[in-house]
Amino acid sequence: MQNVSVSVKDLSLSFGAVTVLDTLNLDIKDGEFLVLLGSSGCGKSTLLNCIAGLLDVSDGQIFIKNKNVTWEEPKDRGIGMVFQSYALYPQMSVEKNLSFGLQVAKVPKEEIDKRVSRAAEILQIQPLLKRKPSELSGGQRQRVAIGRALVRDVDVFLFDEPLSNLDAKLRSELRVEIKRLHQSLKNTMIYVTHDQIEALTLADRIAVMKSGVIQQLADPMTIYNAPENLFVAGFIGSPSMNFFRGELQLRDQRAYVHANGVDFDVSAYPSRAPFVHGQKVVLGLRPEHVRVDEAASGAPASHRAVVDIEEPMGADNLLWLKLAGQSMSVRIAGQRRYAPGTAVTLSFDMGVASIFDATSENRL
Amino acid sequence: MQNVSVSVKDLSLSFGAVTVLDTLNLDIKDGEFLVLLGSSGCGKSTLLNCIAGLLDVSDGQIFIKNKNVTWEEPKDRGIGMVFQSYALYPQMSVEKNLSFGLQVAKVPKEEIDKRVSRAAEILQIQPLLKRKPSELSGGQRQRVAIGRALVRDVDVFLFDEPLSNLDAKLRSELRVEIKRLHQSLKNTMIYVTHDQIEALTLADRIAVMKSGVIQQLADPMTIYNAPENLFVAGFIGSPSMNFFRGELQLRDQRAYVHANGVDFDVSAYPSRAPFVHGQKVVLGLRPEHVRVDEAASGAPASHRAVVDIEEPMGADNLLWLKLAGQSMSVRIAGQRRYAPGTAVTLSFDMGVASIFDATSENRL
Amino acid sequence: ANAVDLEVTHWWTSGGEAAAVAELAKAFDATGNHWVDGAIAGSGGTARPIMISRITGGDPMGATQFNHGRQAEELVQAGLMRDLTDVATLEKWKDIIKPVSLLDSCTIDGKIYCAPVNIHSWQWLWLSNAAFKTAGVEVPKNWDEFVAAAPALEKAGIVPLAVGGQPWQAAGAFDVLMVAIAGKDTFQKVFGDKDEEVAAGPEIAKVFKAADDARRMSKGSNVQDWNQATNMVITGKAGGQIMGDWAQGEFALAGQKAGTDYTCLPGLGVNEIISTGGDAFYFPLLKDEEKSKAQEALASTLLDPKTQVAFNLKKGSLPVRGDVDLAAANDCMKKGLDILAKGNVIQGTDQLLSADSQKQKEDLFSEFFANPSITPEDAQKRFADIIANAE
Amino acid sequence: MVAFNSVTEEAALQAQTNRVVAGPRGAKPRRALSGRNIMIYGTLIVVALYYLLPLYVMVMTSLKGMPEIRLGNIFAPPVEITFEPWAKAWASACTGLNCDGLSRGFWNSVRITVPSTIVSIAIASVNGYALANWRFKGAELFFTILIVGAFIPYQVMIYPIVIVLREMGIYGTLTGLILVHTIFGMPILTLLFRNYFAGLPEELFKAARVDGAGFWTIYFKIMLPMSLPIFVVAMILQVTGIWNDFLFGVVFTRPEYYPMTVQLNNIVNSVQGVKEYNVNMAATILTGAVPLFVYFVSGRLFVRGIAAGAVKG
Amino acid sequence: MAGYTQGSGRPNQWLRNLNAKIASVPMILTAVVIFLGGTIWTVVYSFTNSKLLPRLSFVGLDQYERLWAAPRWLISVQNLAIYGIFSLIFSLLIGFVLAALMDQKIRFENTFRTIMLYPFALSFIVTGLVWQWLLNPEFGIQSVVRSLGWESFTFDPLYNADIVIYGILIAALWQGTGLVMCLMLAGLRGIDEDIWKAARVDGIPMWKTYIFVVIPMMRGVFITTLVIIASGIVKVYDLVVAQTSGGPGIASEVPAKYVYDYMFQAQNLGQGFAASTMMLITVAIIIVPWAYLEFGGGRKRV
Ligand SMILES: Nc1ncnc2c1ncn2[C@@H]1O[C@H](COP(=O)(O)OP(=O)(O)OP(=O)(O)O)[C@@H](O)[C@H]1O
Ligand SMILES: Nc1ncnc2c1ncn2[C@@H]1O[C@H](COP(=O)(O)OP(=O)(O)OP(=O)(O)O)[C@@H](O)[C@H]1O
Ligand SMILES: [Mg+2]
Ligand SMILES: [Mg+2]
Repeated sequence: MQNVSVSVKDLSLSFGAVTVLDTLNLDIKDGEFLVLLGSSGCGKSTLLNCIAGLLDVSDGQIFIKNKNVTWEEPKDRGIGMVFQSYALYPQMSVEKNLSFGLQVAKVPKEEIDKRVSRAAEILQIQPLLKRKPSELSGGQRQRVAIGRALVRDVDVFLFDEPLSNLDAKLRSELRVEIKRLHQSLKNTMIYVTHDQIEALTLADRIAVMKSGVIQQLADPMTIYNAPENLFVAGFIGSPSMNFFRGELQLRDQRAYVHANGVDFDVSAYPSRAPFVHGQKVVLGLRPEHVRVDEAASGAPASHRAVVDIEEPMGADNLLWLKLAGQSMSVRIAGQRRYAPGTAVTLSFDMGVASIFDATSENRL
Repeated sequence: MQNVSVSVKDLSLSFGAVTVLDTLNLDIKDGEFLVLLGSSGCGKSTLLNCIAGLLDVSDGQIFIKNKNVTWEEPKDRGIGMVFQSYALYPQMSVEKNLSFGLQVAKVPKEEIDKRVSRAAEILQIQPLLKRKPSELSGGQRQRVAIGRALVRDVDVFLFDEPLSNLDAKLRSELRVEIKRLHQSLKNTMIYVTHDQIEALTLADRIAVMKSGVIQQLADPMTIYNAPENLFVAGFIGSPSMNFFRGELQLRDQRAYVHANGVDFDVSAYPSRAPFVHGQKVVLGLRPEHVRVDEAASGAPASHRAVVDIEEPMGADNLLWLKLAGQSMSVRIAGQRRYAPGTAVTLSFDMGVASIFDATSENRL
Repeated sequence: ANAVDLEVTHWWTSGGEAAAVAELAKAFDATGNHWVDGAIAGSGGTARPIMISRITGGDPMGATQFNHGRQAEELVQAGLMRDLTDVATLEKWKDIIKPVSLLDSCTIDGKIYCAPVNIHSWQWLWLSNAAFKTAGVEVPKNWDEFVAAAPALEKAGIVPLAVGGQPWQAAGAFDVLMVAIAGKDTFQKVFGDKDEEVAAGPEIAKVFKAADDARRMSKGSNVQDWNQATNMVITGKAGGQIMGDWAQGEFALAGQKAGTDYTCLPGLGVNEIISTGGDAFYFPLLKDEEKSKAQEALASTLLDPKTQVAFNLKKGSLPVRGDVDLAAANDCMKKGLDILAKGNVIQGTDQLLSADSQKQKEDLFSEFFANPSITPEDAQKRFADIIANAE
Repeated sequence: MVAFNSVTEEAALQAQTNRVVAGPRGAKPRRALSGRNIMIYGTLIVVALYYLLPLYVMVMTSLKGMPEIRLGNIFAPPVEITFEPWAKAWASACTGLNCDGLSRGFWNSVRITVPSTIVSIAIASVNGYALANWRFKGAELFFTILIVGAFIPYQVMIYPIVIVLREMGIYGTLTGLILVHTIFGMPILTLLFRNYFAGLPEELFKAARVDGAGFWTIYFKIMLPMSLPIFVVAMILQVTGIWNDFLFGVVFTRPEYYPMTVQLNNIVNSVQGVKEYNVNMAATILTGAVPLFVYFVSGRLFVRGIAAGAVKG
Repeated sequence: MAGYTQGSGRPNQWLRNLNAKIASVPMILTAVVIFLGGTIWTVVYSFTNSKLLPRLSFVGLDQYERLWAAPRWLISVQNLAIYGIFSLIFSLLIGFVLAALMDQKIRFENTFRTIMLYPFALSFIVTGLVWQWLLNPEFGIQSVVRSLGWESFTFDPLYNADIVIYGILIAALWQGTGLVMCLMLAGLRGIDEDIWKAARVDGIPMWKTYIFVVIPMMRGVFITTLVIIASGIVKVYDLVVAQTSGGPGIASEVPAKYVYDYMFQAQNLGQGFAASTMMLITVAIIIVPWAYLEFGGGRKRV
């Protein structure tokens, strides 16, 4: 059994009449990189703030390193936190920003210097130590903000959307750096984001949240390949998974999802329970799991589609197709181009598809 | 020969002592979708505002539909504009937002109603007409903002980073809608963004700008595949193109770029002029143009690399490798995983590489 | 004894008043103590709240001026003021102070709480000889003649009657008219007995008629302070002013001579009666022994014959003791002394009415004088109401 | 490769646009005397005159001798400039027996204004900070009462405050007066500070808490250094308010502490014969000089602070 | 996963945020003792017949009956209403127009702003005195205009009972509009540039943009300004005293002055308190709902 680093037990939190978190449970392993992923307003920051001690919980308990810290002050929890807006103290130099917390804690001068220079080295911000935050670029600021957590020498790092104020290029750079940092420090990290790319690339495990409830907690590939329910499936992946609402039909020893008059042969689908004929289901297909061919006259008519919009993205090409009146997206590697209006034939890899019950919305 | 819709001649603009645009020339064809792409502060918005008549030019001329509009008021230029912050009139209903400009222009009531309902239909915002902007989501607001340009029945649409306040998911949805809008309206559209994906997917032609100067003006594939200089090459593509600084060596009838002790055989490169031995060059390789194999012992030692960081992104997997001490990124389709530390062999497709002169930074 | 600083607050800040206070201070300093002057300008309305706050707030001054009358009644009842009976008995105030009614106003439950310093009478009409000369009419000898001369003055561009904007001036002028026109008894019935029948009756109606005349004549005197109004008379811009004897100080300060430059008509030349209001000093109860001693010293200084003369000459008021020699007094003052000696005196309204009723009266008359649309009949009705509710 | 065909296309376009009729070029000409400018500057200048007129009259009158004033026109500049009214107002105008003008009130005003400003701002800023960042149950209720308190006329409160001060035994002392100024400055200042601190990024506050800083450390080390504009606004408001105060200064202290405004009132209201307008004006300007000075020096920060503290969308 | 160290139970609610609570003591005391206590005290004593000193001898509603029968009180209330309405309208109007002018990227903005703002540094007493001089018919504006030839020119608001309140208004606007202008300017500067651009592209004339787009967007600023102006209006006292002392007659009396005069000059505290209570009720009717929406309930953090 691995050691548990952070453990949240039956956590509830309400603002007045609004309950944001309701008896939430979450265990985070030592050294794990856990990403809290969810759309805006789902309660990610609220959960993180509870763990940090910046919000008083309404009910439940929080343990860090097996110690009940539910009512501890933030500083006594052994956490460091990095904020979206950097939250650097504007009037202090970078060095002062890094050492402020240590000075408050009355750490001896030499120790402070040692830790600051170590953090500066790790983050490569030594040349910036004398500058004020206003003299730094966005990426540099975020690095200093990380440094501020670093010097505290804590067990758990909390990140609240640390990269979302940065532009795409910087974001991908810093993403790599955070990943590298985690690989070298091996701290527990809890990272809030609504960017699924960040979640997929950084996480050991992802907790997908919706309205304060964790929908699925698993490693990125499981989340991506076997989403537990319709919400997770739709939330992860860009462009989104294509959904076809239809019903299961079992005939000729094979299983089909019949949707909009089109039959999808799902016999190869590794379902958890036997299929039931007539069950209303939603078939989910990721854009990259669809193969596109020039319309060969011999192909079954049902899988013919017409190109609606084409979005060349350099490394690959995104096609928006009309399949039996429904719009769907397909991603093809490389730069093969399809002008709008081109007729194509599609084939699907049902081994990596997802099928959900239409009412419970859970994976079959 | 195609008609010119918007033409900018020798445009200069200074704010006090700072010259933001300097004798810039740009012709935009009728019905073209032109994207102005560049990093923050390079003067994209400034150029767009000049075209819209919201900024007074310091020198030069602007023609719209062959009419010199340099001194015209914005409303008389036949343009519609969509802003990043939506700029909806907050206290007016959506309907009022759409019709206000027409009312002021004393367009007859029926005509207003017709145009508003047409715009609402095109943008599918009919159910929202009675709402206030504050009751709309970000995407809906942006749609209304587009509608406001739409009702004006203009020749030229100007967009200033219309999607950058939206989250990734919405952004990709609205991107498709704008593309569809262009396909159906066939207006001239000028679109400012710093997001290269938007640029690549939307544009008929992209103008890549840097410090007020257009670096390259071409269709997206040309820009992506044959960037005119080092800046354009580095700016387009995510992750960025990998650059290797080295020198050209011609030996054994073959051409090599020798960088960091590694030889890259570039004989297959379609250079514009003959290679010169000893020329200092920069070799650029896009991440998706590198092939990765498990380290086969038979491969040439020089192309052996070690996996540093792995970023699985669902549909594909991004590897950060160390090749001869230099970091480089590689993108592989599918979900093949490489743990950090794995040794791999690389092979390169030099037919799609880019080589630049190290001093002039221009494409060879 | 070593010098004790005693703070004395008052609102005597106009030219003549300040000179008079200086006499008091000089006399007090001569006793070996020190007079710390706490003047607050802007008349009793501004100063009184400050004084009362300080007394009730527990940081009282050594002595303070009040109008003699009922203004300090409650402070005394609350036990905040010092009982001066001992000093008074020792110095026989009962015998020397004239008229005795002055001391009565200081007496509450048989104890004496204040030291009167002067007698001010309200019932004077001050006339500018120069103004009448300009207008080409005789200087009037009574109110009726004055009213008759008004058109001539107006024709010459002179405001017949100067009335300042401060509300107490209008109310005071009315009281003066009442004594002059309705007589002493009616005055006593209305203000002393608060007889509303009389207040609503025909006698008072006549007074209101006269007030109506006064209102008409005062149109155009755009000044606030009483001494600015007096200054209009001094400079001949106005024909006359109904004002108390303190106005004399201003004439004196301007170097004008009674009889030649200006004329004074006590009781408006109709009914030579004067009221005996005035100023008195009250002494808050102090804890400090030495200061208490100094208070006693001040109390006796105030009534000292020499001080009385010096002070009152400057102030233009009459001394509170009948036994001092006022040889230096001018014509007008002498007239006053005569009337006083004859006993043609009444109590002042400050003594007869509560501050509350006084204020209501001020509101009424300041409105009446400023607003020609209020008929004398309406005003009288409101007046009778005030009297009916007065305590 | 398709790299170069756009070049030829461009050349063609170029050729075509060259045929476009030439027309206006460069910046749109803007006449300095356009109708719009005349309207804007005209209005502003007229308005400025309205605002400046009283100051002009005050200064001009204060430099004239009495005879010249009596001759009439208050707008005419002085024929003969005299500083005597200023000297008199400052050093020798009389109230009652004291003939030392405003000078004696000046230092009293300083002695009142400086500590009152400091204490009231210190307390209000801490209150505002507690309200904005450390909300606790009931805080908003007290704050609401406080804000409603801003509307209560001072006169109404004199009596209760006299009683409170008496019971505390500080009636008539400088401490008492400072307390009164603090009390009456509190509503609006607390509002300003609360809005300002609430406008600072909340994450900054959270970061400091994670760093282990407590209530006071955050206040002194993080909040204070960021709050110059709002402190300037508060300072200006308080200096002006307290310096200009007459009522409290005179009701809650004793004569040795009377501020300058008491002298001003005395000088202006003690008419000795004719009103000495020149002295009155000089006294008025002298009394207003300190707040005016504070304004001119820090007016720019005032506007910034107002924008940050008072105006919330 | 066994063996969590327990402890760290829910601490006493009173002790949480202790420092913040301690720091708020001055505010709480002021709010409760002075403002709430003082108000209750005032209301209670308004039912007594206290004269010079407060006494608990209750007389029911007598003071209120007398108050509402007093012509001076009625005029005061009427004056306050006129003064209040006009001062609100004109402050907002002038303040906004000036701010709009200042927002036109004009030159000398600093100078103009300082000129408009400096009167705010002066007390009402000074303001009142200055305008009393300027409006004095004998040597003020009227006499100057007359000396220029318009012999019949009349401008003596302070000496004309019908318009005296407007004379006071002129001075009040002179003193206060600068601040309003600043507030409005700050509000205008907070408006998204893009809104202006959008309106220009739509061809909406500037004045229409102000009226239909910008002003509705500045709701918050207007409310703040309204509160500041309104709190000043209710308290107006010094200005009247300095300019007219309530005259001519009682034509420019205001409630605050009635309160003060009856409490201290007439030595009838009960009457003064009754008048104060009426003022407080008016204020409460206007303010409490606003204050509650703005500061009470809802919108909580931490
Ligand atoms: N102080 C508060 N008072 C009332 N409701 C609040 C408060 N703070 C947050 N909420 C509500 O709680 C919910 C969760 O908020 P939270 O900030 O945790 O969302 P989030 O997942 O972090 O969103 P985002 O991605 O936008 O940061 C939201 O609906 C929000 O409106
Ligand atoms: N009003 C102005 N006065 C002075 N400089 C300005 C002004 N507006 C813009 N600039 C400067 O002009 C340059 C170009 O600005 P512009 O807004 O066009 O950039 P941009 O490319 O649109 O950037 P972004 O992607 O951030 O919107 C910037 O360096 C900016 O600082
Ligand atoms: Mg959040
Ligand atoms: Mg821009």
